[in-house]
Amino acid sequence: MKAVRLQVISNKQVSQRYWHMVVDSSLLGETVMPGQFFHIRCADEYYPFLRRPLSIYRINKREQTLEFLYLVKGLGTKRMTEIAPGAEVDVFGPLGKGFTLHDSWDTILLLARGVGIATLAALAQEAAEKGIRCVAVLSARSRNDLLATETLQGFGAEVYKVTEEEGTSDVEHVREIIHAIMAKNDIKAAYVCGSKRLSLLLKEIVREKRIPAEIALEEHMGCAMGVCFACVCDLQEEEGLRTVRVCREGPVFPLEKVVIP
Amino acid sequence: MKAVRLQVISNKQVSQRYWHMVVDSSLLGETVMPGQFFHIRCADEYYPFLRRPLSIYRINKREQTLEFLYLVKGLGTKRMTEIAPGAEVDVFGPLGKGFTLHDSWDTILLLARGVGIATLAALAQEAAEKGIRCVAVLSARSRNDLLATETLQGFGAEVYKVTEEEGTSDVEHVREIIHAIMAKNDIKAAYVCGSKRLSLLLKEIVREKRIPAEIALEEHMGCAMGVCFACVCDLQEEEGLRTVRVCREGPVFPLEKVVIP
Amino acid sequence: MSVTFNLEVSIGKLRLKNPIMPASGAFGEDMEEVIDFNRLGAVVPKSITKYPRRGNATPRVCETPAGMINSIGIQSKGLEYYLAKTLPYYTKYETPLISSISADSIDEFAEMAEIIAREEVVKALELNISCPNLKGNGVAFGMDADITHQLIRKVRTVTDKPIIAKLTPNVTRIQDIAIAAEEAGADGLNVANTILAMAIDVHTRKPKIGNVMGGISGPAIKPIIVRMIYQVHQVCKLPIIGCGGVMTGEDAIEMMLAGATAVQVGTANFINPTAMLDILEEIKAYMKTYQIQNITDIIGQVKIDA
Amino acid sequence: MSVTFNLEVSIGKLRLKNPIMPASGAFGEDMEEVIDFNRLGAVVPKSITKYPRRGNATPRVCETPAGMINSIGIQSKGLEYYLAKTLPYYTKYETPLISSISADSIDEFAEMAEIIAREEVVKALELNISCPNLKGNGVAFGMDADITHQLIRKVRTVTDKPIIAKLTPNVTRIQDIAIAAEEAGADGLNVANTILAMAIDVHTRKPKIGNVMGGISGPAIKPIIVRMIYQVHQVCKLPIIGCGGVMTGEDAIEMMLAGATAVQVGTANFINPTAMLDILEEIKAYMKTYQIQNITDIIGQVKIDA
Ligand SMILES: Cc1cc2nc3c(=O)[nH]c(=O)nc-3n(C[C@H](O)[C@H](O)[C@H](O)COP(=O)(O)OP(=O)(O)OC[C@H]3O[C@@H](n4cnc5c(N)ncnc54)[C@H](O)[C@@H]3O)c2cc1C
Ligand SMILES: Cc1cc2nc3c(=O)[nH]c(=O)nc-3n(C[C@H](O)[C@H](O)[C@H](O)COP(=O)(O)OP(=O)(O)OC[C@H]3O[C@@H](n4cnc5c(N)ncnc54)[C@H](O)[C@@H]3O)c2cc1C
Ligand SMILES: Cc1cc2nc3c(=O)[nH]c(=O)nc-3n(C[C@H](O)[C@H](O)[C@H](O)COP(=O)(O)O)c2cc1C
Ligand SMILES: Cc1cc2nc3c(=O)[nH]c(=O)nc-3n(C[C@H](O)[C@H](O)[C@H](O)COP(=O)(O)O)c2cc1C
Ligand code: FES
Ligand code: FES
Repeated sequence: MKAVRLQVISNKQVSQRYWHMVVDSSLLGETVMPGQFFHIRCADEYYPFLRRPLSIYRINKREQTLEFLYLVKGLGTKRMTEIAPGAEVDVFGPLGKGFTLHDSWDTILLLARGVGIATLAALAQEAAEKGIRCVAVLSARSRNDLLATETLQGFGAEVYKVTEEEGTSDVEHVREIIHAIMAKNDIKAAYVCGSKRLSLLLKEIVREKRIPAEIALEEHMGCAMGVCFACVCDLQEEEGLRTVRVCREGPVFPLEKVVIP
Repeated sequence: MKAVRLQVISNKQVSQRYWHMVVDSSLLGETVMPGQFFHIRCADEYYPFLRRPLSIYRINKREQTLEFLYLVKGLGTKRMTEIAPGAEVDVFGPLGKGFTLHDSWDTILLLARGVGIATLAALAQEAAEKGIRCVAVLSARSRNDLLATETLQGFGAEVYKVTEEEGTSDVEHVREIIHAIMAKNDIKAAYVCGSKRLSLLLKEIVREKRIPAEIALEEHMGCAMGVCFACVCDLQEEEGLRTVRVCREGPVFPLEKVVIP
Repeated sequence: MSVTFNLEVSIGKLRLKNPIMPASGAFGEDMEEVIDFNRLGAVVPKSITKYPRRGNATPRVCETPAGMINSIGIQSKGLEYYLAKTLPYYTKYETPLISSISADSIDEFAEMAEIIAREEVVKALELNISCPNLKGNGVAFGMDADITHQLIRKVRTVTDKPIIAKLTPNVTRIQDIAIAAEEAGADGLNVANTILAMAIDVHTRKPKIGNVMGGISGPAIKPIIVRMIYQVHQVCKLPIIGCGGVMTGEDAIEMMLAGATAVQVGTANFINPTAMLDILEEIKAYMKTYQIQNITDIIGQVKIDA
Repeated sequence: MSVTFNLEVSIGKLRLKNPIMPASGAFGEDMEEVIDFNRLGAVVPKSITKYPRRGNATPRVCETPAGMINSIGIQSKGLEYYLAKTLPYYTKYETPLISSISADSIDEFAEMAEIIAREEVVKALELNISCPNLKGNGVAFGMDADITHQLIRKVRTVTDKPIIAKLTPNVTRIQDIAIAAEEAGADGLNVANTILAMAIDVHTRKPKIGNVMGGISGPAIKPIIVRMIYQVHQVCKLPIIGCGGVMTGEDAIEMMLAGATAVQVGTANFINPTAMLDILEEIKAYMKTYQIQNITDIIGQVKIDA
């Protein structure tokens, strides 16, 4: 975890609302794990003032590059689109704890909504490297928002897509898809990111199926290094509720413990 | 007077501390006079927050361009250097009242210090167009800062240069130069910009010589359109002191009236 | 299906065709070249003092992160000039004029208010009670609830035209001052004037403002002002004019959600001379997006979880 | 010709090797990975409460122009944990530790101060009197000069270690509170905590902070804090720790010129994790440029024209 200025190799719009940035990470000198994130200074200004947390989307160890996939939402991400290739971007990280993935697992389920895909893509990549199969259910507003699926398919993942646009993204339909997937595959673990409704759904399903599951949470952050207590969430532990920091103890948590508000 | 976004044709460093910007003024649709200025938004941010006043340096009616010569001083002008050709710059103007120049005058004296040269250059240009000769005394910290003199020489002005670097810029030496100039030329009017000391000197000289003189003032500005009363200075009128707005009644004033603080 | 969007709001018996108006001191006749005053909800000229004043030493403004400090010192040509020149100038516009008054004592406020309110063109008075009370150790009138009450009460006796008290944010509990003004008979509250501030040039070691301290305005202070609007709206029924840091239509909407009935725009005019008209367009676009027919429907409508 | 630059400053009997320290709540053990705590003038952990507290609803922070609002709500593990874990952790550093204390009543302040001050590692106490007084309608202790006086006086009786009163800027006259703290026996003043603020999302119409209101920090408020430092320095002899919006060495110098003896850095750490060390280097560069041998020579040295 450190703040470094990395050179931007490319920064392109990949769909109507999403952009994709590749940075040269050769100066970073730290190992980055799927599920971890960077706290990014989107512009060298006082407004946007705070850094923005973005998950690592792809880790290319050989080429020494890192990739981010981001939704252009407000001021910060808008300014991020203005960073030209060749310029530097100030990133602070890698931060937080990544996903748990056991070499012995043969198939895992990824359930992502919207830009949650970015977070799970890095996991799909690692799974592919470890020879673990991925089945992914991706949910978004529109087909256009699902462009990232190609990356996942590139990693050999079997992908199911649901969208509002097509009227296929309601929870009951997703439940059916997951049940169908589980009937066909021996899913050893499941991961979710980007939707409260889908997280609750998955929580229910994995409780029944008795398989481990993890969730990558998002919370508004100040410091992203564990000192300000801005980014808390509650875990249901045996001794009762425990408040943890998403930036430090997370952003990945055991799904069954997270109190989804 | 209006705020418009004009396209930047070029924006280059011309000496160690000075930059030069050329903008396409075809969309401005207003006549610009030497001595007038524009209030420029140096960046589309909240910090730098205020616009910055910059005199018009050259007016090219045929090519429909305007030029600014600016000293990189603080945050605003620093950000201005970052505006790339092709981008737009938000300028508000033209503002204020320009210099008085009578067609019948055959020779005028310009006395400028530092970036005051930018303000008087436009006047030299107009004088050249009207067939009026200019003799200019330019003072600066260093030879490097005097690069703009070439423009003035381009307008046929006879230029005397003094600098701190060479130890030639003290008031007494400038006084000698001006006396020598006046001995050789029939100076009909004089103009000063950029230095309190030199303004006081010129005030003294023109009082003796009984020739008209004008001064272009600088004052910190808020609105630059006459409503906030940030930019005031005092004029000594027959009825007593009168407070005027540099942005509205000025920035050019009769030298003999201005109370130089 | 065409819907009309109604931007009308009222401050006491003063009806405004829309909630956007300039903040005193950041507006003047010279702006007629850049915007059409008839499109504004109201016009508010610079605060006027009884006698001419020269104002403070320069520099009178300086920039701060997302804001500026000013210390103009109510440079003014005095009441006589105001009656003879300033007010007549505005008769050519149909937009209601709100006269901002600054005075050195309660009696002077009342005296000026009486004279100014008599003018046909003046539709309401805004009392700049943030200025220092010369009879009270220079502390601003608006820093003290009792004095605020006395001042408004006195002015109330001399005119029936709507009285707006322009509060100072430099207080521990602005609610107390608001309640005092309400009880004394004000028709509206302006929340608020600038916050006292200072900046020092580390190279020259001099204050960046000739007068040492000044008032900070602009987006930097908007969150503080929004909080005050909300606090005042919770305890007081008077219509509030929000003022401080509004740059965009969303900023104006934010203040209205917090409880403002109308919004003044000051510093934004310096950055964008057509800011007030742009803000109006942005408010209309917002109303369209959210199908809000009457702008009054959003006043105080911030959603607080129980 | 080599000159040494002396950055030492004192707050009462507490000597600091340099004037830069973190602001409570924006610093913690986890920062050891990014900066060397031994290079700081002091360390100041998050304010501690007597009992564990869960803190406020999320979102707990939101961005504003050149600033941020936070409402963490003093999430705390309680005094027991603090004594058992937090304080011992810092014994490995030679940098003096200032304990920030938050409490619900004067008695609780005194009780906690007595216990904490006994710890060897604790070199001074910072009393966060900006938190609401549960026995006084939730108004902050530091909003009332009398209560401030009582509070400091009471704590003074339980410890000889330096007491720093962290003032709230949400007051009409901060000078009055400063004087009250001085008279009651404080050794230093922190000027100041955050300013109460609010922001509303115009699309959801909800406050951007779960707890509705929060405190604004960052460069946006620096001019207000600099003014308060100056005002307090004019009326009171106690050393002042300036706090609010410091991002750069120049900001720190500006506060010292206004009258601060030391400077705390909060929000800047979130933007630039090595901000405190960068600020120290910038201060050294400034001292070199202006040939200032002792940093104490610039305290209060703003030049005011007569
Ligand atoms: C651990 C983590 C990983 C993330 N990974 C990704 C990713 O890979 N791709 C991606 O597009 N988005 C990701 N997000 C969400 C991303 O941080 C927000 O979309 C982004 O901060 C919005 O900034 P903005 O300026 O565009 O929006 P604005 O709404 O203008 O932001 C205003 C403020 O709110 C905060 N904010 C708004 N939405 C969120 C959010 N969902 N989570 C946290 N803070 C928020 C911003 O950081 C900023 O402080 C992640 C969030 C977290 C916490
Ligand atoms: C009518 C007029 C014409 C000018 N013409 C030119 C020109 O042609 N070329 C040129 O280089 N400079 C000119 N100046 C000066 C120029 O405006 C300042 O150098 C510039 O504003 C500095 O901005 P900054 O952000 O770089 O400096 P900073 O010092 O960071 O500025 C901080 C604040 O102080 C104000 N300020 C600082 N110096 C001055 C100054 N001398 N006059 C007015 N405001 C100031 C800035 O506008 C800003 O608000 C002119 C000034 C005026 C009033
Ligand atoms: C240059 C300037 C002059 C001002 N003069 C006055 C004044 O004469 N009377 C007054 O009540 N407020 C005055 N104000 C305060 C504004 O009316 C307004 O309350 C403040 O600027 C906050 O709004 P803003 O952030 O939109 O500018 C002045 C503000 C500025 C910037
Ligand atoms: C996230 C956050 C948490 C804070 N928590 C505390 C606290 O527990 N106790 C305290 O006295 N001040 C607290 N503060 C206030 C800071 O110590 C400091 O006074 C304020 O942030 C202004 O300084 P800055 O602008 O440098 O951040 C907190 C500030 C922030 C941003
Ligand atoms: S963002 Fe500061 S603790 Fe997580
Ligand atoms: S800058 Fe506002 S009156 Fe001149």
